[in-house]
Amino acid sequence: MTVNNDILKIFGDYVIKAITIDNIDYIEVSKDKLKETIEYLTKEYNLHYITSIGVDDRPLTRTLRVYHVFSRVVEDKFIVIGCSTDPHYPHVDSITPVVPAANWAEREIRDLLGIKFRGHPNLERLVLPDDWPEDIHPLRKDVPYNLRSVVEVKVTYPLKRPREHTVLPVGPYHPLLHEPEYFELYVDGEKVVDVEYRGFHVHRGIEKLGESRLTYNQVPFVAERICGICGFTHSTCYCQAVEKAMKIHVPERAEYIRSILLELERMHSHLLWIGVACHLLGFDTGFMHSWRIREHIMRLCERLTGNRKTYGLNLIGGVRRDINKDGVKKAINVLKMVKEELKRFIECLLSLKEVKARLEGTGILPKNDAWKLGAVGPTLRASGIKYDVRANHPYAAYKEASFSIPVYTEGDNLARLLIRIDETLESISIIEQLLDKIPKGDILAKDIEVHEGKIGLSMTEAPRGENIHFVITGKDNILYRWKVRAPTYANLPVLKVMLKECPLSDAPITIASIDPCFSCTDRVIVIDIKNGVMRVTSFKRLLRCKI
Amino acid sequence: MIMELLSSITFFTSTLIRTFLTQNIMWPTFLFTLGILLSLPFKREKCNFILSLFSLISCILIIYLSLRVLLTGKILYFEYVIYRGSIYSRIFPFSKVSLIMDQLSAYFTLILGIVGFASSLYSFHYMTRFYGRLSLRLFSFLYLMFLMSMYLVLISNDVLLFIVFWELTTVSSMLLVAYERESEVARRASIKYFVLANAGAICIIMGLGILVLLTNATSFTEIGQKIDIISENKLLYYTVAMLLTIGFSVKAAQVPLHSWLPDAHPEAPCNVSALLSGVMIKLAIYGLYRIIFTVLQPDIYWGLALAVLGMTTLTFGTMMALIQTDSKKLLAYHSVGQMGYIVLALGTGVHLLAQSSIEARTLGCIALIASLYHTLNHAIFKGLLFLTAGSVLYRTNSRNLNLLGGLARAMPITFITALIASLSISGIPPFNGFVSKWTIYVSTLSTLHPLLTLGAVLAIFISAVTTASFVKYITSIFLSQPRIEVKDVSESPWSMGASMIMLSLLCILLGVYPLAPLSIISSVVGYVSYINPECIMSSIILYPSIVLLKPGVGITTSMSITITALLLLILTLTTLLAFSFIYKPMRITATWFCGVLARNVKYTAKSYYTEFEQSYRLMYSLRKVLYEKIVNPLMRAYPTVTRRYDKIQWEYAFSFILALYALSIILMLLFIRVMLGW
Amino acid sequence: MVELELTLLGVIVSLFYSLILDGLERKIRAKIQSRKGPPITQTLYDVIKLFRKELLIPSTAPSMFMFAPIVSFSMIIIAYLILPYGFPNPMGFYGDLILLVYLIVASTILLLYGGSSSGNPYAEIGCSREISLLMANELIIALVIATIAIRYHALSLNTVLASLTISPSSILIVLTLLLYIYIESARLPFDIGEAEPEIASGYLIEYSGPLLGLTIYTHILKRTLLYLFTSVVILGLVDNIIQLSDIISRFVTILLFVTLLSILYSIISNICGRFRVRHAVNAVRAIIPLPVLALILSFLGL
Amino acid sequence: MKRIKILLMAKKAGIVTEPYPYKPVEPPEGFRGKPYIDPDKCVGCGSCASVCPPNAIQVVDLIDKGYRRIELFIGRCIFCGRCSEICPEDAIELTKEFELASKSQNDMYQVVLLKMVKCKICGRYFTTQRNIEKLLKELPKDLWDTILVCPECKEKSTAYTGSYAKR
Repeated sequence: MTVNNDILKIFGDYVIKAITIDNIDYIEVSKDKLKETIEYLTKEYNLHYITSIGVDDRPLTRTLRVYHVFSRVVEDKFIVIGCSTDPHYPHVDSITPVVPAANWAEREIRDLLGIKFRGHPNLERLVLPDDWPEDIHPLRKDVPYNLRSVVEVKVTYPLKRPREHTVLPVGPYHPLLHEPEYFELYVDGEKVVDVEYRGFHVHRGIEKLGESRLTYNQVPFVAERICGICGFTHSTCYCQAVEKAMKIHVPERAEYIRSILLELERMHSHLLWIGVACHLLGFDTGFMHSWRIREHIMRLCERLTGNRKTYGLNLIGGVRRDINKDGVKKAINVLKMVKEELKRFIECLLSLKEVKARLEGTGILPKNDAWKLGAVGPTLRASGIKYDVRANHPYAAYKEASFSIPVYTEGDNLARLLIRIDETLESISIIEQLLDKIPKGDILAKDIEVHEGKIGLSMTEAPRGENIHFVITGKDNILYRWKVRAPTYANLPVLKVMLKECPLSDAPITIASIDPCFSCTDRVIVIDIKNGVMRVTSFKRLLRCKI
Repeated sequence: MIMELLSSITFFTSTLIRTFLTQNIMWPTFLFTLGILLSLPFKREKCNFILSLFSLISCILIIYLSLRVLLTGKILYFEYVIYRGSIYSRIFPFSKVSLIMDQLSAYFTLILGIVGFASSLYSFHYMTRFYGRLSLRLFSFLYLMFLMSMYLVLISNDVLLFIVFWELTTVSSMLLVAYERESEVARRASIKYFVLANAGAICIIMGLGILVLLTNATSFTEIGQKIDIISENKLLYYTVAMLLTIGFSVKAAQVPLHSWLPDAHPEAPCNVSALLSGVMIKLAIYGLYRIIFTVLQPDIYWGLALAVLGMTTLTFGTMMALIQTDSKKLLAYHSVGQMGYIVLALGTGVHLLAQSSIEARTLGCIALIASLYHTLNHAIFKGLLFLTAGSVLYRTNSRNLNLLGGLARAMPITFITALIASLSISGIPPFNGFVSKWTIYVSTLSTLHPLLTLGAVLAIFISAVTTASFVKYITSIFLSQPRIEVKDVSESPWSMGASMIMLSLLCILLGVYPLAPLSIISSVVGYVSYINPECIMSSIILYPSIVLLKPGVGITTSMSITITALLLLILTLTTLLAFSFIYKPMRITATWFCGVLARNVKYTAKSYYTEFEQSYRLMYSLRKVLYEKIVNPLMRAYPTVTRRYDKIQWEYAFSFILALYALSIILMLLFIRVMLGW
Repeated sequence: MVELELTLLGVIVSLFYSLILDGLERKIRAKIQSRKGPPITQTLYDVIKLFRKELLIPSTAPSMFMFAPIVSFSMIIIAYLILPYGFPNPMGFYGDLILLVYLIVASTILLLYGGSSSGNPYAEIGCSREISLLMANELIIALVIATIAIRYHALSLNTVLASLTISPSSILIVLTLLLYIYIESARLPFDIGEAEPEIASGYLIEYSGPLLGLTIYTHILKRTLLYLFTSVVILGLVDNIIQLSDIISRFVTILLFVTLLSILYSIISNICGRFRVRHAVNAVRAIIPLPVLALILSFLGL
Repeated sequence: MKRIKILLMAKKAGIVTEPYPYKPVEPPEGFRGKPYIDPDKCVGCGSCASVCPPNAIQVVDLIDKGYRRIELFIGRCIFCGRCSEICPEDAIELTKEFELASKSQNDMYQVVLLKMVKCKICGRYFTTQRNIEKLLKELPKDLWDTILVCPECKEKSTAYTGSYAKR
């Protein structure tokens, strides 16, 4: 309550609504006072910017609403500051000058909802493809979800290009990362001087899909396919958001099963990344061995959930499949074997002098840059800031398990590698604790009824960082608004800082050090553009994620 | 008084014409002067046409004369006594003028002829770029004067004539360097070149002066006969040797004194800079040969000193060339490097010929063959490289490697000839660079002498550095994506193309069939080292298996380079044919930029070898030390002075040099008086 | 002239054996990475498949893009012709040691000319990296040649084979050669020229179909050539210990040495990561004292 | 040299490549493979079609031919198993089969045709026969006459007969 009446005291007349729902302080302010309130808040309280959400509220209140979500680092509390603007003249003050991390989120809202942000440094198109018509904003309620846009002229996105340096396109199809993203490295000799990013080639419009066709219990299966590796965190996060909105009590055993599988997924995601990092550093034997160890975990998940990666377990209110007796026993000895093999592999990896020499001192992310630009997950913790959703905002069964959060201060590639190794070992101990403390009981809450207009916000710690699902429930079993903010979305702007002055041969490992998963970041269907130069097919290239 | 003066002048010119016309050694000079006189009255196109035509014909004549001397072995000799027993002879000892074209000078005139022919053919169209901007008359005067003075230097047997024409060469080349008057850099470079060249000339004058005054003879051959006075007094011998070596090494651009070349050559017009680095710096080598072999006899330590000088030049010259981003500056630094190779081989030859044993002397001859052959090769491919750089300059008007690119399709002839030249300078087997470099390594390594082996090691390493810098040169000009618009660039006119093709054919011919030129060179070496050429040739009959007359090495049958080249051709053709059968029709696609149409993706020349340069900082820091401590203070002395009196810097330069002359003559006289107690 | 036919036989055998050798190396890499790995003849299948594929030429590339690999392939074949396969090669001549080194440099340079003629910035970066390594490496082979010339007065491979004796300098020579071969054949820590993840396979980026097959085959041949050269030197040393008389057994011992070398190098290259360009050049510079010591020892006559 | 440990690790791990294409692999027992509709159990109620996230199952009434067509398109199926949970008759079961690649198009589809029953009043087909038999078994006798009437006619009839209001 303290934050609410603090705001009421200062901006009394401008505040329209200030209520708190369990741990979310929801404040609604009038349009022109938004920037001051946020400026005041970020000065007073130690806030961590999470994301901004645009909602087309015309059916209900004939306005377009913008919510900015912050989380309190000190205690498990969220602050949502929103304002509304009329649809005919959608202009809102941009908060990027105050909170640089909000840069991309505001540009996305401009693309998808057409709300212009005054004072934004570069309000260019971020998410939609280059030749998407200017006036159609997909997330507006009146736009049908299966719209095929008519293509007129091919407009190339004008990337700023300094003249004198060599431009090196690390383009959509590059062996560096097996996903379509486009970096432009400006190279001077063997040194990278500047980098430009133009991504979102596989934006698939999952949010639009969630609002129009899928029922509540069908959305988890789509959420699970947002990312090819960290699918389960997305579906758990979605279910928790709806459960929070509906105040549904999830049975104890289901929460344990969810946490166990979340940690299993974290392990196999980190092992995959360690393998890719070894490959980028030329140590292919390391790639093969780390994926060999990972195979044991994939086999274990297949046995527990019926599929190697898309577990398909989550429903609103719990889990669909139980872990039986021999499943637990099997898991324990697999984990023991994996722990011992992993220790031996890590010892070999860190004994290579030349691999370590390439990781040390490259791609340095200073502490204040990390915090200001809103880095998340291992990238943030490698720069010396101890912030982990499992500890700061505990969810599922993490309250029962005791675990330590590895933090390094150098902020270079080596720190990020060591963090991921420690986290994998930490996950093993978490799973072992949870497995022997798992209670009896049913796994799915019965008779859930969902009513309209509730707000739900939940955060989970994905292997790459925190990922947020924001949900507004709608009528006849369909969501009204569903916002997904994947961790790589927050980590990408940080790359610009890390890639400055880094040698060219280490650019790939620096780009991969934030473990980017571009399929998470992009969520619109790329329509088959027939412009003769480049045929962009609509299905997603999941080379890496197809396990 | 005036009548007497007039009569003597008319008498002098009539005898001049009567005597000169008969001697064929003088025809080229006659043609040059005629060229100058004829081109004076005319303007732009006609003047250029006459200038190029006359220099073309005279160069053909020079080639004919030198080939005749080399093949028939009959030396051309011409002596003309100006005045006998007249009152002046007491004061002025130089009473008669003697010109001689023996095998040695014939070889160098052959080089002059070839490169002169190519550059004059080139200048038919190249000079069109200066119409309107600069006066062609001045250029024709300087250009023909430059060629004539070089020719006369090579054939003058008389010491005074040698010095006079040497100075004439320096003056005319300095003015040619400063031909593009409006560029400040060109003026500054020409002055720097002029001062340094004259400093060298002074050392040469002092050395030759001592020789002349001590032996009281005025022509090289006579001094050579009466050399025993000098050679038994070791101190005098070494001072003269040191003086002459320093004097000649300035013009031969050896390391401590080479700083004028990388500034002077890029500023001159391209056909002149081809001559400059193709022929002019070879005059110094000719001077060294003349002094070492006809005047002072070769000496072991002198040879070693030359070898060490050559080693340092080739290392620093080429290392500096590696990091240049201006096309002509890069080529200029490479001239310094390659001159290092020639002086290294010369030093080895001198060192070996001074020894007594027959094997050493044969090996010495092979070393001399290597150095002479590399002089010829270097003249050809360096001249060709400057001509290609000129043709690129002619079309795109830019020398900056960072901006050029993608000219391979637009200028095919220039591209292919530049490729052949850069392959031969980096010593790729079928081309001529390889043969001469290979002989240098074989001769230096077979001496089993520590210093010379170090020279060979450095030479092999530096040849890789040369290859590297020429890959950068060719890639950044012809192969990468252009940064500046090169759409409307077309091939350069036919005359430029013809001269480039001629030189590149020569490159291939000398590489594939080296036996012909080598027999000529071995006759030159035989003449120089008083070992009959047959004995030398026997050691390289089945070239290049050198049958060392050393017991135990045994005679191995040889596979001459020619067979290697033929094999290479056959193999390439067979694989080419094999290709054409099996693969399906080709498909032309856009270059792959990972699926995106990227612009200005050229990998700039500046960023090519930054890593290598960082890792070998030691070599580059030495250069900085050398410059900061020694050369720059000297250089800085004169520009600060001249910058203040910009307009009178010419007078200042001349007065500075005249003072130096006077000083040198007084010093010389003093030195002789002290040494011999006259 | 029986040796001439035997040399040609030796050339043909080693041309095909090099493919098998590369297949063997792939097998070892698979074993180290604990996977089954393709059959020994996989490289042969790859090359044949590539020769049947379609040829793609970048629009900005001059015709040199096609001829450079062909000429560099023939350079390597000539280098094979002058190698003594255990017996004095009739094609060898005094000073062909230098010709051999120059042929290797020439074939690499021509390959790089071909690669960078495609106009792709990745190719140019790969080309500049490969040459920096080549330059640094050249100093080592120059020192080795000087040592051989000084110690054994031998500049031709045949005399090297005949006159090598066991002495401190010759052992140092063999050691340096082993290192030189490792770097020159662009093994893993030093394969910065065509580092696949960093610069998308460097100067091979634009090659496809038969040209790519030929470049891969030239690369493999160059590796086997370097192994052959070292095993000739080793055979020269071994001759002092055990006298192998007839030609066939000497040729077989050379092939044995070649296989041993290839297995050893394949194991080493699989257990290390890739150098940065600066590290690679510094590592090569760190090797220089070894051949310098050999040169000094050879001056003292040891 | 610590690098040798890499070799030891490799030796200890041995060869892990599975000879899959040449030797069949048995997936674990909980494995979710291709769903199979058992034709004789399915009553055509259509609840699986409504719950399937990617709309892989389509239920179409061919009015003119008198058949209800239940079509399962494997191409869209994500093997989540929701249909097998919802199905009242347990007609859909997830098999262990995962090798679904095939050249012919129709291998991708599984179609079940169920005869339909005409409505007594308006004479249009409205539900499958098997559904009727199931209802007959479960419901008490007095409701039987309401079973054979299609929902539209039922509405119309309730509007004025009011016969059901009492119950």
